[in-house]
Amino acid sequence: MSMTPTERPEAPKVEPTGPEPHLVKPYGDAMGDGAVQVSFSLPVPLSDESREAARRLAGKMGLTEPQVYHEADLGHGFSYFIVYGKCRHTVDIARIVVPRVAAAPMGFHEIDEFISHRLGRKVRVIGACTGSDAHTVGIDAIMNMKGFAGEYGLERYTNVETLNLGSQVPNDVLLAKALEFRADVVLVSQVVTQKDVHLTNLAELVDMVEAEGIRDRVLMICGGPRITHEVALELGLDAGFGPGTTPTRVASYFAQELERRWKAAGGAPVTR
Amino acid sequence: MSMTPTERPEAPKVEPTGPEPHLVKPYGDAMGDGAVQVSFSLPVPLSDESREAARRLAGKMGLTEPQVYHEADLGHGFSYFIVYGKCRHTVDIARIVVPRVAAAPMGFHEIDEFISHRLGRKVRVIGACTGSDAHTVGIDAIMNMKGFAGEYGLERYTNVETLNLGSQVPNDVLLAKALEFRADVVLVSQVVTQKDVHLTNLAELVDMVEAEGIRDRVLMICGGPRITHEVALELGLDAGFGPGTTPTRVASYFAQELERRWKAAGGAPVTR
Amino acid sequence: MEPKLDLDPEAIRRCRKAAGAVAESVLRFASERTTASIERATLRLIGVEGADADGVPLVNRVVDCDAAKSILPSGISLAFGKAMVATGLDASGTARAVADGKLDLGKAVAGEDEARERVAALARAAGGRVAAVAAARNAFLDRLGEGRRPLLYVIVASGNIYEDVVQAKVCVKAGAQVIAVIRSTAQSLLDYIPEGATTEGYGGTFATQANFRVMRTALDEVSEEAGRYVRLCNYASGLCMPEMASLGRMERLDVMLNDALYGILFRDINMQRTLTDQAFSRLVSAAGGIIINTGEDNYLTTADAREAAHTVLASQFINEAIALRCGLRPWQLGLGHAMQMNPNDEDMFLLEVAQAQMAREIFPESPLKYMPPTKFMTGNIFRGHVQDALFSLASVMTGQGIHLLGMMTEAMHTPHIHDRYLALEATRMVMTAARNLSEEMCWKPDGKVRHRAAEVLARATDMLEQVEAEGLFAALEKGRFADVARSPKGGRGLKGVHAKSKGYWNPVEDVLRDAVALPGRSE
Amino acid sequence: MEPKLDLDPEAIRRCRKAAGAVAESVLRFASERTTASIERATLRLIGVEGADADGVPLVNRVVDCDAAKSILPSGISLAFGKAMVATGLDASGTARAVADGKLDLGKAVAGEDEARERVAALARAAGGRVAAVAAARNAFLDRLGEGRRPLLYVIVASGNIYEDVVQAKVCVKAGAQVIAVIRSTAQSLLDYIPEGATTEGYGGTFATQANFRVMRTALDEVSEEAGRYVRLCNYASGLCMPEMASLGRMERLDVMLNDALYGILFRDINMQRTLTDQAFSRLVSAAGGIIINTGEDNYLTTADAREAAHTVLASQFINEAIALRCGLRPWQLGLGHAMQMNPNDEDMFLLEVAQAQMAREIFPESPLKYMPPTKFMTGNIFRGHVQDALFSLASVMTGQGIHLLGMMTEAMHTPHIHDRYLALEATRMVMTAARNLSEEMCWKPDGKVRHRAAEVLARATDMLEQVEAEGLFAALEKGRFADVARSPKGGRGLKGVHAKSKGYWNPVEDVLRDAVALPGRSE
Ligand code: B12
Ligand code: B12
Ligand SMILES: Cc1ncc(COP(=O)(O)O)c(C=O)c1O
Ligand SMILES: Cc1ncc(COP(=O)(O)O)c(C=O)c1O
Repeated sequence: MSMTPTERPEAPKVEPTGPEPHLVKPYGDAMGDGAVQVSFSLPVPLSDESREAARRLAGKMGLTEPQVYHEADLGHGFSYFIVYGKCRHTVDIARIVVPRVAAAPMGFHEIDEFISHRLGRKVRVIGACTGSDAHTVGIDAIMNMKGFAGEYGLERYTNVETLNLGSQVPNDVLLAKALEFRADVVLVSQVVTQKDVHLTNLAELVDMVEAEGIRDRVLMICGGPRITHEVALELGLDAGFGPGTTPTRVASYFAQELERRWKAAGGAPVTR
Repeated sequence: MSMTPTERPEAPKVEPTGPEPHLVKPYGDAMGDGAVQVSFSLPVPLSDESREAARRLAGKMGLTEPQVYHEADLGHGFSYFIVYGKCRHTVDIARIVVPRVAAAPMGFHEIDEFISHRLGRKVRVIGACTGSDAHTVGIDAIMNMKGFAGEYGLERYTNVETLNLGSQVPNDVLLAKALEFRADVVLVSQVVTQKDVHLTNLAELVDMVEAEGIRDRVLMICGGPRITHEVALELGLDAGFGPGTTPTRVASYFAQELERRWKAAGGAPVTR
Repeated sequence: MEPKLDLDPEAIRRCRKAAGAVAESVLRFASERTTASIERATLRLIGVEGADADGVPLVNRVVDCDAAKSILPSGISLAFGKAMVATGLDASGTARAVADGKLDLGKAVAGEDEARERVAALARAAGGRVAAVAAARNAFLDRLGEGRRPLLYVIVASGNIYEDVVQAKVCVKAGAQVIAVIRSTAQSLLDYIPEGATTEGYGGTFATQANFRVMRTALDEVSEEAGRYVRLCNYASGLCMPEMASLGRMERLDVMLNDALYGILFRDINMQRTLTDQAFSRLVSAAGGIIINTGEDNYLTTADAREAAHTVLASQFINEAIALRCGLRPWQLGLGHAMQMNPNDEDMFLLEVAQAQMAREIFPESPLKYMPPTKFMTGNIFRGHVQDALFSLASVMTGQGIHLLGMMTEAMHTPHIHDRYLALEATRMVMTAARNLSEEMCWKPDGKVRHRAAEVLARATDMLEQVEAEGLFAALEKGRFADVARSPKGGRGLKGVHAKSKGYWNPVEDVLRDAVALPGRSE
Repeated sequence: MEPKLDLDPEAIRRCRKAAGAVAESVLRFASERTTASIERATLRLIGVEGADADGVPLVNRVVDCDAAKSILPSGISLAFGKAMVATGLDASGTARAVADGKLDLGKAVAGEDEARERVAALARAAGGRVAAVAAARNAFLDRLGEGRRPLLYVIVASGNIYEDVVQAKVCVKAGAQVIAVIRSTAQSLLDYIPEGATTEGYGGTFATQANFRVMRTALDEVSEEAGRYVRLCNYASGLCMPEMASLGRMERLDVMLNDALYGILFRDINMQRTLTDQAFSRLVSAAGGIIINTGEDNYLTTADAREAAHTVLASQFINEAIALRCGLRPWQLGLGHAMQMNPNDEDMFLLEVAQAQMAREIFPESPLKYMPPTKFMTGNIFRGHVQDALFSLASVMTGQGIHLLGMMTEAMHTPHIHDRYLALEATRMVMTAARNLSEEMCWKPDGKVRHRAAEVLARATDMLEQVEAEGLFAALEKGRFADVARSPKGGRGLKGVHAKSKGYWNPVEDVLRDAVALPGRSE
């Protein structure tokens, strides 16, 4: 009945997923319960049978005790289901290694100074939203003066020279402009991802840059809501940035990576 | 350019899931795309690795191209994910047979007349919400005068005598009252389903009724939001009714089923 | 908040008058009785803790012993005092001696004065300890505050108190300001309080003293992290209502659901029992600075929200009248109401807002407890999430005090960890986006909203005057609330009610009444 | 709807005056020019259909032929008329002859009068056919109605027109009143309209005449089933804007997105080209009874909704002024605006409602097209569903005319079949529950809502007077709209613009102008 916290019982910690804590499994309100919510439509009218089909489908997904909590007749031969169940699967999180953009985060001023002290000259950055993609908000967030999420964009850096080509830029135009601008860094934004057009687009650009023989002279960076660093590497770019990226993250990366490369090459490539 | 509908091209029908239309698969916006939405929490903090774990988990569920669209750090070692992917699995809907309550639907007056003409005496129905379950709205919807969804409840039928025991009725009390009331039909409602308490409860009741030797004299019907006819049959009851059940559906069933049984037995059991 | 509905003050006055008469009569009835649980609560408050080898609490062993039958009408205190004197042990030790059969309570013949003095001293000490608990809460509140109103209230109900702790912490991170631990299904029908920290419950977690402590400790910890005091809520209801209130008070619970009408209507607890228990329980909470929540919101699960809205208001008036007379102050009255109309009804949002605004204006100093849609929630979690959003908007638009979070999975299960996160996130978003909506808008004279409020108030007035005339018991028998009828002798727990004998003595009650400036009752 | 904001009528008058001047100047500019697409549209309207073996539309083959270069400044009509006389074929046949190289357009020397008469007759016939289309729509509307406002507008965008039909039907069952078929990404940059029914597009379905028919036929079918006329929407925008408007008019589209500013700012289409195209397009839509939707809502995806709200209003005034001068009537102006504030900003709902209500009061006869939150939608579909619910509430509270359905999956993909079902369901629920909210409430004088509206109006007034002073082209060059700057010679399509020569002749335009009671222009 006493009130001093020290006399209170220590709350034992709830153990993650039993004996092998690295085997993770969904959690609803008890360790190991596997609670998962699923929803989908089926191209069959609503009936007892289609409801059962939805249940079985969840079963095939590895959900035990699948329960159809909502069903709707969408009409014209379609039905919709919301199903809950207990996921049987586990994932061994200890075995997962995700590649990360390796760069110590720096601030606006720090980066500007880093470039002037360690790189010795201004960095030239060209950017574009390529193909038929007209979504410039992402690339602008990184490049424009006004920046994003309270950070200035690259245009505001003293030691970064920028050229933002805007939207709907064909890969060949980007390449030509990059050559003309003698870009050290190419920034490509891809927002539209229907039919994986972003992957095709980026792969094509890498091919063109390689064919031009300048792949080792430019740092190729892509970004967009569905871009990950892993995807970028797979496509042959140097780095990829996803949702919520801020200018300093990108600039920290290219500044440090250029330093590494230029050091290894014995100096910065001349610009003009 | 002409405007008369007859001259217009006939819109060809979109084929369900390719060559084998009985193999159904989720549908998002193209036949066979398998689009499925999934959400769950993992008992690990949010990180690149846990996001990847979420993706892989969806992969194990048979979703190709799993994409984590939302992630949240719930704190204290938990993370939450919303994932979309394309379900690989199909279900053969042609092979699905769902047991149905076999009774022609009848209306309020029709049932009352059916009972008086075909059964020859009033039907005695006892109802309860059993165990520790206090959710009476469901059983009341079926039994109360005022009824449900615009239909009168059983209490309003001239040829049904009712006894509604209300909530939290222990199985032994229900059995005793059923004997005393000489019930033809027992209605049991089970709403609380935590830890499958409804299944345990219903199974126990069936056992008790059998032990009492009166199983063939009473029609045992259960209902509740998580009850299906199939579950009821598995538990040894005669019928089960789920969400949205209306009084006429239940009454149509017991009237017709009692007729069948009483005919087979050569007459109604005497009531008192 | 400046009034918007131009409600009829005369109608409100009539309601308060009728409710006052109802309350007086109920409290008179209660004052003439005691119950097993009141006596057990008394023992708990003077220090009896622990259980026997079978897990039966010692307070039950004492109050259920053979001798107690004849003792209870006079109160357990004197007999127990004599036993203490006889054994020379402390309260728990004495109770254990009774439980072990080492001492027959009926045969302890120690001097009456000494026995009385002994128990009275313990009662005073208990009063002091409890005051310290309230002071500790106030210190937290002064230092950390508790964030804006409405307080966001979420439930945890995993069945395992340690799992509940994890979930509660996650809720607090997502913005929860009150954590309510829901009890295991049907605990309210138990005539004892289980002992110890528990990990098995269904539909909720057992309310035990140890569980209260585990959760309070955890919340104190996250309160510091979050920089705001997080309130803990549990239930002072069911057959152990007075004991629950007492434990809650001792373990620094901040909010307790406490409403005899809920037990009567929805748990089929005997009305004599629980109304008597409630009088004692509210007294316990009053001095403890506990906010009570009442259960009128539940009426609309069995009755129709359009038709029966006035019964909610009438019940709020009755609950207010009883509570004030038990020493609770207006800021402690979390009067319940709920948003339970069919969301597909035209203008239902307007009618719901009318009700919420009306309650707000009638009980301006009380932190109304606003309950989300539950009845019309379905397995369609997406639609449900939007129903809850409308509810959040209604809440912030009408200045509610305690906002129960609606869960999109309401029709399915007690919430999963992310259900609460999503609910808190959406609620905070809606409330932020419309934070000052109420300041900005007015309701047109002669519009549906004002008409609805006036109509509900008028019907509540009629109903209350009828209840005053027939008495609360008769009204309950006629099914006036929640469409449920209960008889005075029906339900559970009647046998635990005892008419007080002349010499009834309960020093704990005296201390409690004194603390809230009500006149003493014993002797 | 009775006004609630007490807006300054003088400010509104000044806005209309400035916008009028801007419109006059833009239309004067346009009247002095023609474009490849205007001439192609003219050919389509007089009956040229079909494509060559490579799928290049015959209208493109005609307008792009070597001889056309020198012909276009005078308009294609006369030369084409001569060719028709020369070949003796119908319009399509003649065009095919040109395409096949069987006839050199520059060398057709038939009598001018006969040629003019021939084309003028076709133009008059086209006018008649088009009037019949409008009459057919009105017959549907008279017979079936179209349900309450706001009209619920949903998109289909599967890329496959047949799949779109299925999805559209499902939408109609769920309550959709307008079906918009989104175009395949970047179709607006194509300087021709693909031919035939198509099943491959991404991010949308190609807009083709055949696709228009397929969908209109299907919607007529479900309109009968649903007992209400379902409108069809597509885009009269991009490099083929005038042709799209013409096809839309012929195939009984009911709503068309049509806004040169959108193309300039978001598609980098040359401003001279698209503003010239727009003048013709709006004329086409005017007599066709088509509702146009403008694209100011898009500004707030690149500019900040708090800061740039007045640019939306200013643009609405300009669009209104241009549209009215092209013969459109107020009921045909679906002026765009959007709910695009950060939902976590305090009182953002109030500011959004202020904007929506203000637009409603300033353009009382126009069916404002209200765009849901898109910018602040994330992969969190649950939160997004609630953002959309707030939007629906704002919409019904402020009497919007066309309500674009927000989709919880906005940040992810063009909608899945159930995304729309869920969106329609939730929207209908919110709108039903709060149907008469607007009738019931008022905004306090001196409150944030009225202040916000007044401030936005004042800033729009300043902006419009500035645009009037500097001219629209200069304003666009300075990035005054949407934070995007465009130059008069930049962007796509400039080479398709031709200064009209003295003898420019376009009998179709004359018929169109006549139909909407504007003076003719040719000769
Ligand atoms: C704004 C918007 C538009 C505006 C674009 C205006 C403009 N100038 O950008 C307008 C209205 C013009 C528009 C049009 C269309 N849109 Co749009 N649009 C959006 C919307 C609402 C927001 C996008 C956005 O601005 N996000 C904010 C920015 C800051 O985020 P971000 O792009 O992810 O950028 C961040 C990171 O990804 C990263 N990043 C991005 N690029 C780069 C590059 C580098 C190098 C680096 C380092 C980092 C980086 O950093 C940024 C900052 O953190 C989205 C829906 C949504 N809520 O996401 C749809 C959306 C992107 N649009 C879509 C579509 C389909 C279209 C259309 C094609 C539709 C059509 N058929 O007509 C049209 C045509 C445009 C075209 N061809 O591209 C789809 C795409 C579907 C898909 N996955 O493919 C979406 C998801 C909507 C939907 N559900 O259908 N759209
Ligand atoms: C109303 C309600 C209450 C009311 C009940 C009042 C009363 N007298 O019934 C009150 C407030 C008292 C209450 C309390 C509790 N409730 Co409650 N409650 C609900 C709620 C909101 C609605 C249930 C309802 O009335 N549905 C409407 C009726 C008409 O539907 P129905 O029951 O499905 O009945 C239909 C069919 O199923 C069928 N049917 C039903 N029974 C029968 C029987 C027969 C024979 C036949 C033929 C047909 C039939 O026909 C009916 C008409 O179509 C649900 C949430 C929800 N929205 O579903 C939670 C819910 C059922 N409650 C729940 C819980 C946990 C509780 C508590 C146990 C919480 C606690 N720990 O204290 C308490 C205690 C009560 C107890 N021990 O049972 C959970 C159950 C979780 C689970 N799956 O196990 C739910 C799902 C809420 C949640 N998400 O946590 N509750
Ligand atoms: C007022 C009130 N008391 C108690 C309860 C909980 O029930 P029990 O006491 O049966 O656990 C509720 C549940 O909603 C309630 O509203
Ligand atoms: C006014 C307007 N026009 C056109 C479009 C569509 O773009 P496009 O013409 O590029 O297909 C939009 C898209 O939102 C729009 O708002």
